[in-house]
Amino acid sequence: MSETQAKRLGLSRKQMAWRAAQDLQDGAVVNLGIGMPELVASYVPDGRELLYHSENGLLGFGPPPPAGQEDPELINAGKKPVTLLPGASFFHHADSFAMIRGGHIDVCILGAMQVAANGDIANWSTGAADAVPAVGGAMDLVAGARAIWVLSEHTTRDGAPKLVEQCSYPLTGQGVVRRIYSNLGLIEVSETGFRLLEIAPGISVEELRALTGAPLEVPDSLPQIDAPEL
Amino acid sequence: MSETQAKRLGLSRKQMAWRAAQDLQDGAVVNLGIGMPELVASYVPDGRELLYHSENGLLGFGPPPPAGQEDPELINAGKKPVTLLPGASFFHHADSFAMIRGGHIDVCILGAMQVAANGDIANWSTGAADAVPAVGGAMDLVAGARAIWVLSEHTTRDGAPKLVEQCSYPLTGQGVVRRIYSNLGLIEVSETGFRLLEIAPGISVEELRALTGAPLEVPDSLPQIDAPEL
Amino acid sequence: MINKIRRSIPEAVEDIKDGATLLIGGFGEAGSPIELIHAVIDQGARELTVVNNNAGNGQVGLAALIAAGRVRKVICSYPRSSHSRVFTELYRAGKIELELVPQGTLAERIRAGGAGIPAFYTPTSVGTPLAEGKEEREFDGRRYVLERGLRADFALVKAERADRFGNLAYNKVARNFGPIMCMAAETAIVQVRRLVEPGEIDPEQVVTPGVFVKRLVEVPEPLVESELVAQGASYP
Amino acid sequence: MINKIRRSIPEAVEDIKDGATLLIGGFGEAGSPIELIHAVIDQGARELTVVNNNAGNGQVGLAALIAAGRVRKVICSYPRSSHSRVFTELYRAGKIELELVPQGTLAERIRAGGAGIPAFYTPTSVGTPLAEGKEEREFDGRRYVLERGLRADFALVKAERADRFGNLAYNKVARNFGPIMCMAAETAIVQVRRLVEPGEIDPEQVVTPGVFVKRLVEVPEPLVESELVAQGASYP
Repeated sequence: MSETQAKRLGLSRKQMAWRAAQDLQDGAVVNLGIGMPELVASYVPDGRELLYHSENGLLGFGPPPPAGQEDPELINAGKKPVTLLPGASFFHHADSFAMIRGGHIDVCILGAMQVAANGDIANWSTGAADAVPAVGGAMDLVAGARAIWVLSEHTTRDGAPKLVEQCSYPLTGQGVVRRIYSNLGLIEVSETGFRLLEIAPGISVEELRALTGAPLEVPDSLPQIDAPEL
Repeated sequence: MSETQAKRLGLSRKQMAWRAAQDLQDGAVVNLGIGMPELVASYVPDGRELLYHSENGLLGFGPPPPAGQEDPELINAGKKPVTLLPGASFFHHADSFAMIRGGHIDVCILGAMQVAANGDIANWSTGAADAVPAVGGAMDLVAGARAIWVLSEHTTRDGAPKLVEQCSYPLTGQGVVRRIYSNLGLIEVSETGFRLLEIAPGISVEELRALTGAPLEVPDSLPQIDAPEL
Repeated sequence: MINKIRRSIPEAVEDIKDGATLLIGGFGEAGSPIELIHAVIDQGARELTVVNNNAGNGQVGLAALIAAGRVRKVICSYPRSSHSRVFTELYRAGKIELELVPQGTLAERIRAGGAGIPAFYTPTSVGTPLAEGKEEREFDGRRYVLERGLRADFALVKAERADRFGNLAYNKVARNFGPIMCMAAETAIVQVRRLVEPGEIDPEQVVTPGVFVKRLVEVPEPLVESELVAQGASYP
Repeated sequence: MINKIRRSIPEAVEDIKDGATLLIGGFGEAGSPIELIHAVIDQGARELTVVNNNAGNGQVGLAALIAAGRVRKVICSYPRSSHSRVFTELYRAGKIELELVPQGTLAERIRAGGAGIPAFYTPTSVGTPLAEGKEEREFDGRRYVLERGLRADFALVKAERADRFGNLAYNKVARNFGPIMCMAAETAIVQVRRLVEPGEIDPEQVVTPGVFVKRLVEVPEPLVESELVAQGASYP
């Protein structure tokens, strides 16, 4: 076992994306954040039809085109080439964010630097003095989408908890996160704080608590995430 | 001479529309209010191309269609059938009023019940207790168009002045009217009040003053309106 | 699979409850979803608040809904009907409430509601009776009034073409309030002249993206309101 | 006759003065009016305020304008450039000002500017550092911040087709900020791939009605920013 493998606890990145994908209902309008959340689209169960929204004015896009068939004017918010599915539509930026802010996006899945027990999220800035601040559409998405799910490693690369009592980084939004899909488990943000819904294989509740920076409610019956090898 | 003809002073309705039409510049984007203002389109000098805007989401329409070719889904704000000219466009109601409110309409020509010396206009309600109030787009037009011109008889049917010190009817907008094209003359609303720019044939300045409910500045050199027989 | 198509008009409106707020499309007869309105009359919901530019014509469509006593309040810019005394009589009798809103403010309030904007400032109506009781504020030396976004339980809208995703294209000025009303309703119900396969409406030409539409019903040959009014027809 | 077509790119931008505010279309390279931007570099205007979602890529287009020292201030949501250190270096050196605005707020501010709305409330950024110093207010139990409409002297926009009236159709996601930027500028200048006769763009398919556009210039084969960046090209 290599050192990298040894360090990784719980689910792989693909398995995390797979777990989140299982909860996307047929017909959902979904915005997937740049990075790991984009993987989710690959693992939606057969038979479910989702509509993917991109902030730059596109609804109903599909997977990337084959190499050589990219169109620089058909890209997603991550500026990566995509394809069109039947039923797609284009619209301008104000309409695109009217969709977001007006509550017309069912689920938005985002990465995060920190999530607090009250649902606060920080995912745009470390607040470092020399960094050029950049926010993009993150604050609009967390304020507007009907449900905000976070897809993130449970801890930072240094092992510090990302699930915390209170965010130390500048906030993206207050009290908005509903669920966290981490490599260690599926956590709900409830009225009273973090609540573990499912746990990754090979992890104990005690280990998970030790890697979580805020109290974690654990139900008596705790299902284990049964992800395929990915 | 019939009694009706005897009562009419100055310009005919068509001549009034003709006079206003002479001042519409080539390329102007124009909104014509329901009623007499609609006549203006017929008298625009040859060689000038205007774009007509209608509140219900239409730009670039032309004259009414021949009888029998009306389309109930191609009407103007007065709910009368129109035709499309090349270069026309359709848009929704919020975009249509964004054009108006955002200052993208060069000239709006409206009827009025009263215009005050400070540019206030009243043209939507008598304030009568039993009347059902109805405003339509009048308040948006006077607040948004770059220039508001009034096309109106100089007095009411009873002979009362429509150009007044202060409107007694409920206002449509404050300080918005720039010009009044009446049957008796062309009046500018200046910083200091009404200012006569041109006078209709067969009227004296004294007669005009007597029919005007506020002071009227009259320049030393006063052109007479030289309208064709209409 | 996403399929917003309902089998019948009654099914499309069956859950409109007493006291609901309805955005009803149309400017005059253009874009008026007359079949959907008649289905609401059949369906029986009462105490409705209706948002429309006008107050109906003759004794069909919106005028018939008002005449049937189903409407508690009308929010509109121009409640003068052609060939109809229905609204006027109820209003004078104090049996229907009116919130009069300038047309552009009405459109902007609906668009704001659909865009998640709770309130905005507008120059329209400043210094007039329609600004009374409203907050006024100056920006860069000009006066504005504060207006609130407007949302509703349902929208009833008429469009020309739709696919099963709810993507819409309209016909000429029948577009009017349709796109913004679909945005501002919890449940936008759209009658369309023609259902088409996904992709048949060019993605560049979709006017209302399907995300704003919840239900579709095909009405291939909708009634023409002005013809009904000319015939003196009434509903039911 | 209405004819907004200019004979050359330099002529289309010749009156942009020092200190002007420019709305520049594009999201990444899609919709970036690269030829118009290069013409502004040639033309020499300084102390510009530029509104764009990003801060340019490589050393062409917007990044080149910034590198040329012509931009005093950038208003944008995401000033991280790909393959470009231009903005970052000037920013760290205190030589360029940044107003960071959430992307949806930026779009809504531009749309409001174009629609005559001086200010609106939005839930975006509430409780975050980007809400600091902004008026906060509650509506129906939820908190919102006040944001101002944004207008500019000029817009530089790229579109696909146009007629002499200025009616525009766009290509795919290159549409992005184009329609709202045309609305919000005193003078919208548009480079189009193809000029067509009036009527060739179906009135139902006009995305930007000509009333929002002041000048057009045909650029049949615009440069592709990502290719230039990959080549390491720089302008001038």
